[in-house]
Amino acid sequence: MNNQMELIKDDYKVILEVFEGPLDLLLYLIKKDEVDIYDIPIGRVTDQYMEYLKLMKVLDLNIAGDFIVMSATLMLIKSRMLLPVEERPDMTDEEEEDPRWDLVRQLVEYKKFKDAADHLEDLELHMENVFGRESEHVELGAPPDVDLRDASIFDLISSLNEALGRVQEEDLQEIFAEEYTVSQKVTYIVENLKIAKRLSITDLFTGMNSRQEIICTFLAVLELIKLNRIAAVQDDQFGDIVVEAREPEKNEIEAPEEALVVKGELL
Amino acid sequence: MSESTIDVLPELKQIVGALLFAAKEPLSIKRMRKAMIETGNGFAGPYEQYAKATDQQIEGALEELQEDLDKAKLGLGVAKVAEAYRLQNDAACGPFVRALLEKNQTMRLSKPALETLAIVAYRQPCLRSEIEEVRGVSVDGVLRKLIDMQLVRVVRRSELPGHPWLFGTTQKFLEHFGINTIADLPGSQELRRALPTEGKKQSTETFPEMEEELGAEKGEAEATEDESVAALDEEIQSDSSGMEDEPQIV
Amino acid sequence: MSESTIDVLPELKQIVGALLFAAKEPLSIKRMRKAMIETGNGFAGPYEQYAKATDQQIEGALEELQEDLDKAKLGLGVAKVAEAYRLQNDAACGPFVRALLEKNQTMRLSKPALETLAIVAYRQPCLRSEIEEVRGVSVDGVLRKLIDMQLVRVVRRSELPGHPWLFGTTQKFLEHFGINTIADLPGSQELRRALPTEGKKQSTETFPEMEEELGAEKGEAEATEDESVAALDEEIQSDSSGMEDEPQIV
Repeated sequence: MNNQMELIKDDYKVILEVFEGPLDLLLYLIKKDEVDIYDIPIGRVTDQYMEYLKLMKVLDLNIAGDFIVMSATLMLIKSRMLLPVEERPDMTDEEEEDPRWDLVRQLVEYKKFKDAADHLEDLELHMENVFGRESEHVELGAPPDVDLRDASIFDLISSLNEALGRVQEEDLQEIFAEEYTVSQKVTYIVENLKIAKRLSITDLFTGMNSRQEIICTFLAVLELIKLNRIAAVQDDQFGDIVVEAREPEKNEIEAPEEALVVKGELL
Repeated sequence: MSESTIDVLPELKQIVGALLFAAKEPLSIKRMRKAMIETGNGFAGPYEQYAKATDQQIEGALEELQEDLDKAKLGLGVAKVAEAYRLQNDAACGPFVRALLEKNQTMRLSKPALETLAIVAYRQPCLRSEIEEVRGVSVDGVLRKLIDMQLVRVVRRSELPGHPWLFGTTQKFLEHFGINTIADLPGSQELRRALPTEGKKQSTETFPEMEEELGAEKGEAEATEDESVAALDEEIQSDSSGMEDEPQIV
Repeated sequence: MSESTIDVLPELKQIVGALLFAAKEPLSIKRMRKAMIETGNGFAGPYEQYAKATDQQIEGALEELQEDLDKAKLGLGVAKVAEAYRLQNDAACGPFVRALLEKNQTMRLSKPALETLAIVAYRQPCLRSEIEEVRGVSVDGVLRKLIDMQLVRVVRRSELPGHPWLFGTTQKFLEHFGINTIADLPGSQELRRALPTEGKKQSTETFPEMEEELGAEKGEAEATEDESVAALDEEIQSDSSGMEDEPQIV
């Protein structure tokens, strides 16, 4: 696995800023598994967290140190949970001293602000249609950066994780035998999007039996998102992610209605 | 300004409608009252009645205007944003206006930006470290961009070691989201929390309280009722400079 | 996002009202029809009906709007100017509008504020400590107010220990003092000191460049209009020259 990582790094480097933090990832995992936030199965969540973190490292995403700190916290909680109740340090009240409590509190608080942010988003959407006199409109300026409409980086990683899960662990010889590159896959995706317009990520991985090929394909998707050539869209929560070509192509002119509807995201 | 050529004197509602229409930014009731006082004094005669219009009467006229606009379905409405009033088009007509103005590509804030904003909005004035505590990730870049966009501003330095900056939201923030006051945001009681360190001080300086304070001050000023335009000016200035404690300009 | 967030479809009268309200200049019926065609085609579904609106229907909606406005006495009316329509305030309210607009909220800056501004202008991006070095006093309060007044902004953090903020002037600063660029300030060569590390970076982030970028985008958007609209455009011809909305970034 290590060799594989090196291979990819040398080949192509996608640095996508991850603004989402470890709390986002935890909430994502909790929501995905539909577990109770007040009774987190810490072992399972920790394993999943580590799995995502590993993938993010493989992908060379620009992840903050906070992710590492959180993994340590999770491990600590997990180990404390394994201790019999009477052996836990600083024990006074069973309810209060659940090792998970601080984390739960933090998550619940963060969730509240996420909801508040959703409310702001609704307001923003509404205000988009509201103009003052002489089109006085609050302008934020700056062109869109990266278009990750609806789909978060964790959704993307989740799809990669699934694809990798379907493939057998391969021995190293096989990895070196096959020569997949990210640039090759970039071309592959761009060509395919000319025909299909929309491609589901799952379909993109279909028929790929090599972990390296899957990872290269995934990195190509990230690269194209970063270059603003494609957008990742997710229609249902935790549904399949679809990539589609973004506007600027010259041959897209016949669809002005698209322009009305395509929105950029800031930051 | 001497005599007028106008035969029929307009109602307050009409004046308020015309003022909102002509203004380039949201108008406070005081700004409108000032225009009425100046006109009343300038034209004298029957116009003097306008100089005596009270804030309550103007507010009543605004309500009437709003009701009439809603009823008549003219595509317009009155909104209260950042404690001031403005005319705006009905959201339902927005797509057409956007087509006219060619504003199809609208910028939207990303989730991390919205979350950061939400924390600043509820917790202001707050430190960068407080935002990071809630979000669990560094917010340096996001915060800088929000400041560049003038959605967040530096309020002042805290008294903590190193005197880090305290951040708050701006007038533009309220305008961008069409919010009247921070207190109107849902769950603001719950999400706002006193800080242990700066707690005492902060609790007198969060927005709703400050507004109350300002309101109280204003109340006093009105009680003394110095109707001179200069006095109004001072009030308008202190209003428009935002949540400033000192009414003087720099 | 092809679905709209709007539940109730607006009447033609509302649309026409909203369009006149938001427009920067009088609108011809053709301009309004174009906006309806674009929106109708863009949103499709029930919106398609708007693409079929005729000149006669739009004219009818304008008449209705005018009648309703007259009846409701809202201080506004529709006027036909050179074959185009615009909203305007009732003449009877004119004196009040003039009183409102005549008073330009002038900013009077104090001497310390002007000095601080001058230092920021010449030395930007600069640290608070640099300003204090020149002025010999703490500038914390003054600086904060200048930021509130949007004459000074936080540019970014410096790379020095503690990462203190770097300050610079804003677009509004240029507008307020009627300056074209910072380089136009007298003696700027002499007073500005070369910033070897920081200077380079900043020059790629100046606003004119961003505006150019935005301008380029708009050009593309215009090119994507479909035939029928293009035909309408030709008819509208001279109008569209004044249509550009300057991106207002500060």
